[in-house]
Amino acid sequence: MPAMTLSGAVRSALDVMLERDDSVVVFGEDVGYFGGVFRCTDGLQKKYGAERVFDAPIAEGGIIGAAIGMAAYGLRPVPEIQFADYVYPGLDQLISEAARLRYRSGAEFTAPLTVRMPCGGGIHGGQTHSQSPEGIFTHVCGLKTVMPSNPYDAKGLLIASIEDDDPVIFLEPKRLYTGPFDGHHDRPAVPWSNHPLGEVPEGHYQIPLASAAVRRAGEEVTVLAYGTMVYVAEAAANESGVDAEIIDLRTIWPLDLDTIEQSVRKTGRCVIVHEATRTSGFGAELSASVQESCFYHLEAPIERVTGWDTPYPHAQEWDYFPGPSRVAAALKRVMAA
Amino acid sequence: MPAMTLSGAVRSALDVMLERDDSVVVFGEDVGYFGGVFRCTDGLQKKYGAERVFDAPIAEGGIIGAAIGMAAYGLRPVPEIQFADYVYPGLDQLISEAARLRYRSGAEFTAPLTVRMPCGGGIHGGQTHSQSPEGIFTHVCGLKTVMPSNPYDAKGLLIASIEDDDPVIFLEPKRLYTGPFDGHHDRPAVPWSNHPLGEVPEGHYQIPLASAAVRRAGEEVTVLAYGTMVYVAEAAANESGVDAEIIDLRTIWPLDLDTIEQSVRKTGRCVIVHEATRTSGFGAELSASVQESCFYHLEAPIERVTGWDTPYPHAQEWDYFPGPSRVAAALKRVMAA
Amino acid sequence: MSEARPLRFLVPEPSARPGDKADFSYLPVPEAGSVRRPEVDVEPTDIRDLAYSLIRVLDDDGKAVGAWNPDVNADDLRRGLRAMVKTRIYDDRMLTAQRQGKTSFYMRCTGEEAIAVGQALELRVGDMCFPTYRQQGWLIAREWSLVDMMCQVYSNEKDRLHGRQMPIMYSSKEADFFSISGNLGTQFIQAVGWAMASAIRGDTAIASGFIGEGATAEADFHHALTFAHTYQAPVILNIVNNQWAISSFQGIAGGAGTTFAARAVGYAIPALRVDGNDYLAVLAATRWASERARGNFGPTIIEWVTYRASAHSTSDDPSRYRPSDEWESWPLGDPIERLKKHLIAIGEWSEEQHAELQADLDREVRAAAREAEGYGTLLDGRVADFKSIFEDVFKEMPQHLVRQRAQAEEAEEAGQCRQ
Amino acid sequence: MSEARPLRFLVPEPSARPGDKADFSYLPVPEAGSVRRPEVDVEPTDIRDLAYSLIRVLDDDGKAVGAWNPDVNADDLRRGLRAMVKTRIYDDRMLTAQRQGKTSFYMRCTGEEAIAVGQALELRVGDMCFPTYRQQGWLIAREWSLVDMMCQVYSNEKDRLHGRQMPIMYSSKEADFFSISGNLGTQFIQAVGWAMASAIRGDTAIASGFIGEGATAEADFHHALTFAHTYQAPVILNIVNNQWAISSFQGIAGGAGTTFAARAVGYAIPALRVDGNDYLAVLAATRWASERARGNFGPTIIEWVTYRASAHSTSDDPSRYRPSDEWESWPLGDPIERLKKHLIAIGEWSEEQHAELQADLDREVRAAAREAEGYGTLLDGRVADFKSIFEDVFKEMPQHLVRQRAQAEEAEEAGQCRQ
Ligand SMILES: Cc1ncc(C[n+]2csc(CCOP(=O)(O)OP(=O)(O)O)c2C)c(N)n1
Ligand SMILES: Cc1ncc(C[n+]2csc(CCOP(=O)(O)OP(=O)(O)O)c2C)c(N)n1
Ligand SMILES: [Mg+2]
Ligand SMILES: [Mg+2]
Repeated sequence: MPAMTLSGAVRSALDVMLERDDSVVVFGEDVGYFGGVFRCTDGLQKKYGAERVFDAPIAEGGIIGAAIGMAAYGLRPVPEIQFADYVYPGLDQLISEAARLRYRSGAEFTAPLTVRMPCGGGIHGGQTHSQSPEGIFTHVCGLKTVMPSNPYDAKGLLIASIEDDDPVIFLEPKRLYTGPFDGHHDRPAVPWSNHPLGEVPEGHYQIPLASAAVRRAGEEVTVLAYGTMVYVAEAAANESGVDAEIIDLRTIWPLDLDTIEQSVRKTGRCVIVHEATRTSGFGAELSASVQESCFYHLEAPIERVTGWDTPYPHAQEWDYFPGPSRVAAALKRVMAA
Repeated sequence: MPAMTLSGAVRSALDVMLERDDSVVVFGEDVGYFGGVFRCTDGLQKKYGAERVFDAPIAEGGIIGAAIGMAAYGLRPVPEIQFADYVYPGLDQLISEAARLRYRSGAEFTAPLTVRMPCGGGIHGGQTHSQSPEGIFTHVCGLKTVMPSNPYDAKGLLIASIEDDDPVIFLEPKRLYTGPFDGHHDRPAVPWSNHPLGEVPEGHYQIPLASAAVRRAGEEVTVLAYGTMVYVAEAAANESGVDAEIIDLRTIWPLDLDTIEQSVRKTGRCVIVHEATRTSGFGAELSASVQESCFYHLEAPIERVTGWDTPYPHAQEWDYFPGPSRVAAALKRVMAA
Repeated sequence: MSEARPLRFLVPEPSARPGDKADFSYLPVPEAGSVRRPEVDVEPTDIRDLAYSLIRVLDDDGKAVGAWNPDVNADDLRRGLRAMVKTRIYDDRMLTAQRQGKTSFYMRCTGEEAIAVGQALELRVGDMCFPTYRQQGWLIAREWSLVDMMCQVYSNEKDRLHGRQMPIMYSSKEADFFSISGNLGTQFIQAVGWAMASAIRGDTAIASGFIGEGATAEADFHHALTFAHTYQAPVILNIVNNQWAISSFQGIAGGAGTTFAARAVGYAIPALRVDGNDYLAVLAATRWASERARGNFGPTIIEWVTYRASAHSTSDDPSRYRPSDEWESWPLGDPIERLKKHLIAIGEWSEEQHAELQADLDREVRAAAREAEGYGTLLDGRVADFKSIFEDVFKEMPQHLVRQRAQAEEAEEAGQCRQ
Repeated sequence: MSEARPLRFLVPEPSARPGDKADFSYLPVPEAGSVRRPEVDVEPTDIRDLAYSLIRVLDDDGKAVGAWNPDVNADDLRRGLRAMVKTRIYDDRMLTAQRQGKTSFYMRCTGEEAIAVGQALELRVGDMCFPTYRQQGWLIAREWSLVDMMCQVYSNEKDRLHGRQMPIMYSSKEADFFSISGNLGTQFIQAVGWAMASAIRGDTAIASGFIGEGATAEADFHHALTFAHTYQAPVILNIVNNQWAISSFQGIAGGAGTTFAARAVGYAIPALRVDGNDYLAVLAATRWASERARGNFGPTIIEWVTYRASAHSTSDDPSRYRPSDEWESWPLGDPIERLKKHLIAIGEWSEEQHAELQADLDREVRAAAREAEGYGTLLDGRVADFKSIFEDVFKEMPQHLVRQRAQAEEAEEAGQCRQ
């Protein structure tokens, strides 16, 4: 199987879907001739024509609103929001329209769109190129929210999202586009070609939504993570010597609660890691859900290791980023508890 | 002291602040000559002139964006969003601008605006006149979020919010505008004039932000609620016979965690009630925070009683609304646990 | 440079308030037939003046005059008249039902019937309407079942939307009528996206989006115009300027010293400004715009000048903010009266026939209401089963909703619901 | 009615792509001095044509001609020239610094210097600029400290923004320069709100908002025009049309067959379309718009026609999407060269003086850079203390942030930060 980067895997998924389904269209700011600021649509306009892959005006609300109209017509639009930090002008169309259309029309009209957007920090993007807004989407009934952590999942999950008949928010951790990243920014970057999950089939395949993956089996603590934090958690486990079981959610909502419950019932401990700000982030829902379903198995408080409740700073990026040593410390704390 | 409705108390707070501070301006859709669809600005344009109290175009993004510019100039704008369900077009200006301005400018520019909006159901408003989006605001660092449950608090909290130097989201439970409501929609409505907290001073006073109030002292369970749910919780406690301590958060964020901790350490049990959809609602943060700080005092799982994860239905409003019997059942469950 | 003078803040005020006499002097009304009719392939830049004129076909004597006079046979005109009258009777009946507590809310389109009715009859089956809550005339003109509409208003057991939506938030794919949103403006850019999709597929259907003059201030309006122009989408963008947005007059939406049609000029989208109470003008302007769209000449904006004769909704009381005599002083008259007068003038209609038509339709509407009420109303509580509120959030119900529905059922059995 | 033909979907393409020769035939350039100059109290409706013309003062021989020729003395012109040259040298220096890894990111305004510089010098102290990231010329024209700007770019210990913001996101209340946002468009409606506030208070300061032609598609643009018109706000709304928005040309933003100035027409806001590379035209148009605002005649829109000579940012590679010879074939030339030529033509400047000026400024900029680097760069990691990231989220730090800062300090002491 060929080695692909995560951006390459995204591109491959779009390529496969544009090829097999006429109703798939890809558009957004700079995605057409140029191929996207992260190259995720590179060459697709040339291959499928400007009717299928095209540039959009700089109006996230317009992009999503137009995509909803296209979806209502019967297409499967895959709009790109250039950075997740810029999705807010499109939130009204996502919350009030895409997420509600099936419900309010008694399923007469639906909005099968997949909104792609890079998220997360680690590239010195400052507060407007580093955000992780997944928590907001999970509060909106009618939306599904997905965040892959590797090229293999990225392709399979993106294909599953595009083929899903409901609106899906597809978040791509931009720091992972070119290689896995465990938070050790001072060490040389590793490419995907050295990573087993960097091997990606050329053709069509799905990773089903709402199914998590156990990345590392362990007995002592369950770590819930997604995106970049999966690698941070792995590094933390290795460096702390704590025998952690690391679950990569892959689909953030709907949640694969069964996999989580099984693990926490076994370990009796749970640490939740995300890059987004702490308060009312998705970690809060995870903590509440685990507490509700595993209360009598818990031997220590559930901990959250997250970004601080501040904007994502530019120069102090690595003070903000929840790195392996902060996660390792949490692992040791829950073991000591 | 005169009896006031909650809408009257809001109006009185605006009146007091327009009177004592030239920099206060009030505007929004239908708030000027007409006095607001819920009458909260009735007569204020006549009293203070159209320069201070005026109608705005139907553009929530424009209303909040303009308010930020006014605030940066040195005014204290108090824009109204006609229904909280319509705040989404303004979220980009709230999240990316109002909440970030002080931080990103090193405190050179600030945005002391107070955005008022009616929230919650109970008036057959269906999915676009019933929402409670407070959870989203609490995930945005830089915003404060307030929701009063009675006329006395409404006036004191609104004055405190307007005088606060940071942006405040001020949510008004529309079902409480005319009287307290405990969810027994089939019983005759009670007016505020019969309620002690319907007595409101004419003049200026503050209820400090970030301070909760214990509405009902109790020993067995701590109930965390705000807005309409405070009365639902009271009814549930009385009807279930469970000796619940009911805490009215008043300010949702920043949170008065001390008051909550004290109570939960005492009762060892906690039920959280809100009207918003469950997943990633503010109840998730409350559950996570209480679990983190009171883990060793908890004798039963923390429960959340909330709106279902569906849009707010029109005809089945009372199936959706978390009423006293659903809350009472939860109280009994945690006591039985 | 001039010395610094203090700045002034201006808030526009309507020409009249309660107590004043109605004053429409701000609205010049040109002669019927006085506006030229360009070819449909005209360059937008050559017809900027049409954004400031007012296309009218019916003159004061009920004669159809000028280049915009569509040749429509009398049967089609009677069909339009019938739909308009039926719409008005339907509205009045539903208002009464709301007063009787049979539903929670209602909105009439009184005085604006010609616009939605004319467009529904002029456009083709398969073209999609993206309406606001004031285009019920489209459904009625398309002979959509009144009973079905009423069941939605009553949120009863036969409501296809299962009582989820507020009254009047209709949805009918079969009648080419997109699901109405409670959020203003959102449908406008969606209409453009739908039209883009039709063009992308090389199909033939076009879209027609509606928005009120007040809601043109929303972002979606700007997005619709930008996208429609950039991609030359086959869409008709209708602005219904009924002078009021709840309590705020069209000047608050930015109408002072300009027109809403003129918003299109800067985007190089051709704009027509049309007498919305002139049924023939509605047909003619719609035909011109639809031929442009079908001929790949791109989008058209139409501002329909009309007046909201009734209250904004059953929650509104216009006597608080506008003169009571505005409707009777409205210079463009009543669309039903004007079409009736025209048909009589050309010898195709009579007062007797009209009275008969009204009586027939009144019977039809009452019969429909009786049938619909037979399926329940909000008053008698015969609404969709509460478990249905968990359906259609997603296509397949995810685990968390299955769990929540089960909890709701338990609560139901334990008598913990609805109290 | 015409039979149903398949619809076509159109996506606009620029006149030239890499490999092609640059082609600006879409941009007609009228003679300098050919556009009339109306009185500042003119009715917007009487000058709609100005939205489609191009106001130019400097002709090809560097002579200042026509009604828009502002009488500016040579000292003021030299002041402008100096600021423009300084801006360009500053940009080049910072680009080099970024290449050297001393900062993470940089954006130049090469070719667009006249606009921000001219406006900064024409408007009054106390008027507020709501900039995009391409108005650094304003700060330099206002003699703001280069060292202070560089410290922001380097995110070093002296950065007044404490390293929180990406490079070039300046903020300087003292220089009447509003905090730059990373989110496009938001400042445009804020500028209107600020101007409304000044009018509400009866003060005298006006606002000047900037936006790129690409970002005019955002909602904030529509809101700005709607609110500015409705309340007649004393604001200048500047659209900098530099032909490109990263990789998308102005046609994607909806510029085909129209102008961005023309967007104002429908809102009854007077619009000027101006040669943005003509320093004298910048002064003249700004003066006209500011006199309107100060005289309570309301807002003005100005489209500045210019060209983005450099890459969008240090993250961009224009050779992927546009011809390499566009800048040299740009019909409106280089603003610095044109002002220099004019000053020489009127005998107020010489090649020698210019060379000297460049050398002086080069020394000044290098000296500033040395000083700024002395306070640290992103490379040597001498940035604001990490604890400062918890400040200014709110005026007073709430409990949860006090707790989080304490946790961060513990982590720091335990060596758990930055890894
Ligand atoms: C986004 C949003 N903001 C506000 C409202 C509340 N609202 C409902 S109708 C209305 C007035 C609309 O006026 P207009 O667009 O002129 O339409 P008309 O009612 O006159 O047909 C308002 C403000 C809403 N439904 N949605
Ligand atoms: C809301 C938002 N969407 C997208 C972006 C990403 N972005 C940054 S600059 C830019 C292009 C802007 O072009 P234009 O407005 O013409 O300004 P210019 O760069 O040409 O000066 C884009 C798309 C952003 N910063 N904010
Ligand atoms: Mg209206
Ligand atoms: Mg540009």
